[in-house]
Amino acid sequence: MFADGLFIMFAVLAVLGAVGLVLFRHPMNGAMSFVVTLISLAGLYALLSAKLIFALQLIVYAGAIMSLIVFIIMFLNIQPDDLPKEETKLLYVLGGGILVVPIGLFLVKIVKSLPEHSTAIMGGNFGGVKEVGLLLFRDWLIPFEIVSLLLLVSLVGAVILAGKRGTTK
Amino acid sequence: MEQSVNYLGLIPLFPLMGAVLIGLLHVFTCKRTALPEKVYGILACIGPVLSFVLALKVFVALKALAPEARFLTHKAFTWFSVGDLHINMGFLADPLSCLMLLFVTFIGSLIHIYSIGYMGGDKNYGKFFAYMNLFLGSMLVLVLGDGPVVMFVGWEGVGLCSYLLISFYSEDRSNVLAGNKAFIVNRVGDLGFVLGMSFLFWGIGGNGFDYLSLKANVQHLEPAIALTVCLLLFVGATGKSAQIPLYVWLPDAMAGPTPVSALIHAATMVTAGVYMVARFSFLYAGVELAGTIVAWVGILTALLAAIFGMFQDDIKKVLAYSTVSQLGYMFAGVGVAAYSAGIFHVFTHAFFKALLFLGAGSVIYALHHEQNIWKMGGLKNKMPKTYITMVIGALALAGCPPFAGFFSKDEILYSALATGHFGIWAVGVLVAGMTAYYTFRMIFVVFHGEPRDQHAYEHASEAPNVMTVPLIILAVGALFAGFLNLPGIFGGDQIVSHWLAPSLSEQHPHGNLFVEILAIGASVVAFAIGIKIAYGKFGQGAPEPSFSGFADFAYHKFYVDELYDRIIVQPYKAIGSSIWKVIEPNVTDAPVKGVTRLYMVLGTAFKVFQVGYVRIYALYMVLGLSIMSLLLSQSLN
Amino acid sequence: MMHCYLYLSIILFCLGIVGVVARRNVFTVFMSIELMLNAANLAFVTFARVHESMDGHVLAMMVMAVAAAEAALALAVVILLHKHKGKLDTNVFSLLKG
Amino acid sequence: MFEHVLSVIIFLPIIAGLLLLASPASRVIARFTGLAVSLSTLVLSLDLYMGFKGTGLLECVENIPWIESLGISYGLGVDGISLFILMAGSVLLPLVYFVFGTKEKGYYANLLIVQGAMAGAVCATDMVLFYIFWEVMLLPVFFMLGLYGGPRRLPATLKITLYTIAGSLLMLAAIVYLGVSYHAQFNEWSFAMDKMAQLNLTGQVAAVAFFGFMIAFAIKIPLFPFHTWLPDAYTEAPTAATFVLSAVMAKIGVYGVIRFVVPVFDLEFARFAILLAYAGVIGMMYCGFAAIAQKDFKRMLAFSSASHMGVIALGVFCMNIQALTGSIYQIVAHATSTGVLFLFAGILEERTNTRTIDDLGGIAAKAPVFALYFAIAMLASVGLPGTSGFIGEFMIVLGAIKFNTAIGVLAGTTLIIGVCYMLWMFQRVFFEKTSSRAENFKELTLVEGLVFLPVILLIIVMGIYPHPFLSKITPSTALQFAQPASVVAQVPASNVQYLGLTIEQK
Repeated sequence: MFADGLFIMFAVLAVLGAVGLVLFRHPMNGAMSFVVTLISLAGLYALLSAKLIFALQLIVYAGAIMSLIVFIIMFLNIQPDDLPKEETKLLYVLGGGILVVPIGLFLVKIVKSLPEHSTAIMGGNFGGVKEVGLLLFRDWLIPFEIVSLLLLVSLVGAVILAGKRGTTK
Repeated sequence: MEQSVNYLGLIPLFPLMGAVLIGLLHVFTCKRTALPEKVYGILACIGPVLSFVLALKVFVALKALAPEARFLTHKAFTWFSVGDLHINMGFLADPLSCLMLLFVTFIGSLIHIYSIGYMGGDKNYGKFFAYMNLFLGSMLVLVLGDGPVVMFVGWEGVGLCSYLLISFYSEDRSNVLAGNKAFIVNRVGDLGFVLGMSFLFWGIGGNGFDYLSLKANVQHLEPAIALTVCLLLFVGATGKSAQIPLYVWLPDAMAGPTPVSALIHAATMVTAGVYMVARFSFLYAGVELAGTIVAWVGILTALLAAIFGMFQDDIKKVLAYSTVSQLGYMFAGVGVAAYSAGIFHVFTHAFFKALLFLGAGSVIYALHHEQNIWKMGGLKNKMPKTYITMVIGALALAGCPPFAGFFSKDEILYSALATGHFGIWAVGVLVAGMTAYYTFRMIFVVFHGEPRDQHAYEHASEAPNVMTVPLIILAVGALFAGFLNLPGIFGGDQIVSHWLAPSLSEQHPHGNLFVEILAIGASVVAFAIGIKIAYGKFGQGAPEPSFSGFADFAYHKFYVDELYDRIIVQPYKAIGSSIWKVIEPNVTDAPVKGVTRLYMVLGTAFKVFQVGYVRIYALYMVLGLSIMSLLLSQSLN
Repeated sequence: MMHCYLYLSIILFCLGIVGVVARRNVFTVFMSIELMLNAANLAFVTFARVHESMDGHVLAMMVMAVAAAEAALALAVVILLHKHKGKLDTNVFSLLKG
Repeated sequence: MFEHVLSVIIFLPIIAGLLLLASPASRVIARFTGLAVSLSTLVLSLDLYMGFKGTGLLECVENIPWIESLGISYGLGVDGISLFILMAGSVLLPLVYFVFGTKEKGYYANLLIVQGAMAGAVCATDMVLFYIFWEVMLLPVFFMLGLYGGPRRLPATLKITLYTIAGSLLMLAAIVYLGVSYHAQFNEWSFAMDKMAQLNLTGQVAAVAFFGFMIAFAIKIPLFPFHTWLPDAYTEAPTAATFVLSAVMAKIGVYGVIRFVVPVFDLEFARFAILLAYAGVIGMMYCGFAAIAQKDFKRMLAFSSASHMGVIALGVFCMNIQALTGSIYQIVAHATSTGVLFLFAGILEERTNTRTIDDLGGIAAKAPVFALYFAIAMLASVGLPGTSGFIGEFMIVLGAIKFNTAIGVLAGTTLIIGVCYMLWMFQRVFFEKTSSRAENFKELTLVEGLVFLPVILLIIVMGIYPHPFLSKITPSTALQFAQPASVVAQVPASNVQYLGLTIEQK
């Protein structure tokens, strides 16, 4: 019951955060509300016995990536005038909402067709660093290396892109 | 078969080889130092003479055979053979082809010799003889071919040579146009020939497509097919032999050198149509309607050409129309099933018409290529040999007894009368009178009276011997060839008819003496009237007349050329250019252009969706995803 | 309970889509994409729990790595765009307009 | 003749061409490589020809499984029909290297590739392989036309490429349909041509597939009304490409009809033959009429080529052995005559810098050998007896008369139509007064004269003594009519009457 309560709390927080992300005008507000979603998700991961992912979600996502985003937002020193004037935002949100309804319903239908399963917290080492690490270096080695390469490439790319000078008119 | 001999193929081969040899020599030397003319002259005469010798050998060999089995064959090789179509490159010599063979090689040789003199000094001397030899070879293939397809080789070959020789002086556009006209008109006829052959093949050709097999199977041919074949083949003949409606090329063909006119457009090639009809006599004999049509077309051509001939002022055009006219007689002859009479007229005509042309050539040569008779006159003193020989030719042409033309023409008219074709006979007699008129009009204007062009007259002189000797030989032929087929009424026994009988499916009409005398009498009277009028008008010299009314109409050949131009040539060109300029881009190509235009339209239409905003592209994606979801959720459950 | 997690994942994913489609602010669009990635991650982890196999965790890690790489590049691009146009509006860029 | 001679004939030029493209060879080297390769191909082909037995069946068969799961194999072989198209390519293509000696490297390389691809298309016995070669064949033409063509080459290039590819795609669909039907009927995959003949195809879909093939081939031939790409492409293409297109590639369209359409779709073919025959005849007349209106001699020859192709195609549609054999013979004859005429046109164009008929004149006086050669090729093209053009034309007309009288009569008019524009052109270009442009016209050089001589002699020999050639063709054409009894049995009697069909029973 306690776990269910936690789930409901995190779920509500996550959805609220996401709604905030979509609706807030200033990206800074959006980012803050998105952080709420990320942290709630981390809680959900914990409830799903994914210990490592829980930690990574907090450290990498909510920590590193989001701080990067927030940093850039602040770095650009965005004034309200810089922001696009989205007078028809709500209209678009409504339209988008209507568009995604079939998608959502379709997914829901699929989920419904799956058998229900308990997600009670598992004991033992499931989702621990060691187990995931072993799996990662045993079965997923090549994808792992490829991802590392991808990170390297994006690093170089980011440096080159952002480091360009004097191309402004 | 014991009648298979191996030298028939050589007869056309000699001139053909000569043509190749002379042609190559000419082509490779004409841009450098030209070979002496003598080389060409001698080389050119070897082939025809050898062929003539072999023709004599054939004649002797045939003579030795029994009349009903009088034929020799020579299968050189299988030409082509597909399914039940078997065509051999085979040759057949029977009395009919032997007769043609003899006079073609004989006259051909003479004209070659004559040309040595006439063509002297021409820069394309070698080319001329190459063409002439090629012509002779093709003509011999035509005559000797053992089936319609081999005949067609010669048939087209002579057409080609005719084209080449008409446009011989190719720098002048009108000559080349005349050549084109000849070739194209001949091709129209050839279409008939090819179609006729095709129908004949599908009728009875499966068991062998040569004359002997065809003759043996002719009774299996359905009458309707037989009529079709006969008429189609006759279309071929009208092209080659210049009959209505395809006669228009022959007068223009006089643009070629005069020996060419003599050899090709008078003596040999143009008679190929008559020869062909006689060849297919087994076919025509069975279809009376076809024969009647042939006869009427022939006699009407004779009449028309005679009318034109009376008003021409070019010496060669007069002769050309007389040729057309005489060819009409021949067709009238073969049309009324008097094949031997028709062929006999071919034979005699070859002599006197070649003679007249060569004589005319000699006149033209003397006057430095002046052809208008109204610029000549009084030449009989200057050129006695030419004068005398030409008069002999003219008498023969006009049908004066006892010259060659009289017997042959009379034979045709008699046959027409005896088989009950009174209309043809009547027109024929009328034409005989007109023939006498225009022939002697020409003779009187050219040779009698006062010289009209003093300057030219003074420079005129008799042609060299190499030219006059052939004239004399031909004159002898024109005088005496008629006696070869002397009818019974004059105590002869119709040697030629009897000789030809095995080749032809003809029944000699048994007319009575009265009919025979009537025919002869009418011919003679017509001749006499014609010559009388001619003498009355032109005997003492006459000024150049100016034509009006009907004469003017006839002088312009009833505007037939213009009519053809208006209703065939111009529409043809118009169709061509309208296809190219209007139909091709707007109709045929329209679907293709339409497709391209459709792509343009679609592209412009879809461009609307390319708004350029990332968000909208994402929207499209979501839209698609959404629609897919909708569809997919239908299938779920 | 599994269904609830998955429903949550679907809801977050759909909200992400709406964010991408409806907003013109570059940052919001970018973060909406991140939101969709996270929704997917949640599904991965849920299935990992359900099947008691940790492959889902590995995949989630990879998604995070990709997200990080994406963030690095995307932000670099955003900076460039801001330099060029001084705006954060996606509608400023419409070079693909036909 | 060794085992894989066909593969060598096909791939030697292709590989040589690709190597040339990849290497930095100079023009001279490119030309001599091309010459050497095409001459060695010629030698191989002659060897093949000498060893050809003329049984009517496929000879020199090579069959290597390729994509086994779909039953696609690398199958090659020649019979009397394909042999002559193969030979036409092998014999005629070396001429180009002699005559046009100063072209770019790519010119020669593409020429080599197209030669190999055409040989491949002709020899392939597997439909998929055929399709591959069929498409490859187009690429070099695309490049030659687009790179080395005349001033208005780009639209022409686009048109020919898109047009033919559109047709090819239809054919691809039809090939796939055949493969699938074969699988459905015999429960195994195969695209081998001879197996397709056993297929029992009926109904609408079969008719659609039939037209898929027919349209592809009709575009290539080109059959009226699919010929509209031709005038521009033939005119703007460099001479060698025009030569390749007219002398060989167009023939492969006809070959495709004989090889793929007739055996497989016998019922549909019998049903629509009359329609196709009319298309052939109308195309012949239409293009013949259009030819007379041309001012550009290359375009005129293009129309003349299209006109003759109409007759050749007609021979195939007449469904009797004379017409079919005539058609194949005419293919070779037309390749030698019209192909050579296009080469001569190229020479004329190079030496006078004009393609306008009215600008020329009097060339016969300047270059008698050239005029003689041209005249012989021209006479063959108008079907004069004694030249190669007559035999085929005669047999086609003969067969057409049997098939349908009206078509036969119309087909005969080719005798007249052809001669009209040819003589008209010959008169303007070779006769009359020498024009200023022709004043310095150079006679063929000794090498050129000697190189053309065999072809000119071939034209004459093929007209006078065609039997050796025909005896290799007829067994194969006879086989084509080995099974029409079933056709006769299956076509409803009323249909036969209605369409005026007469099918050869032999």
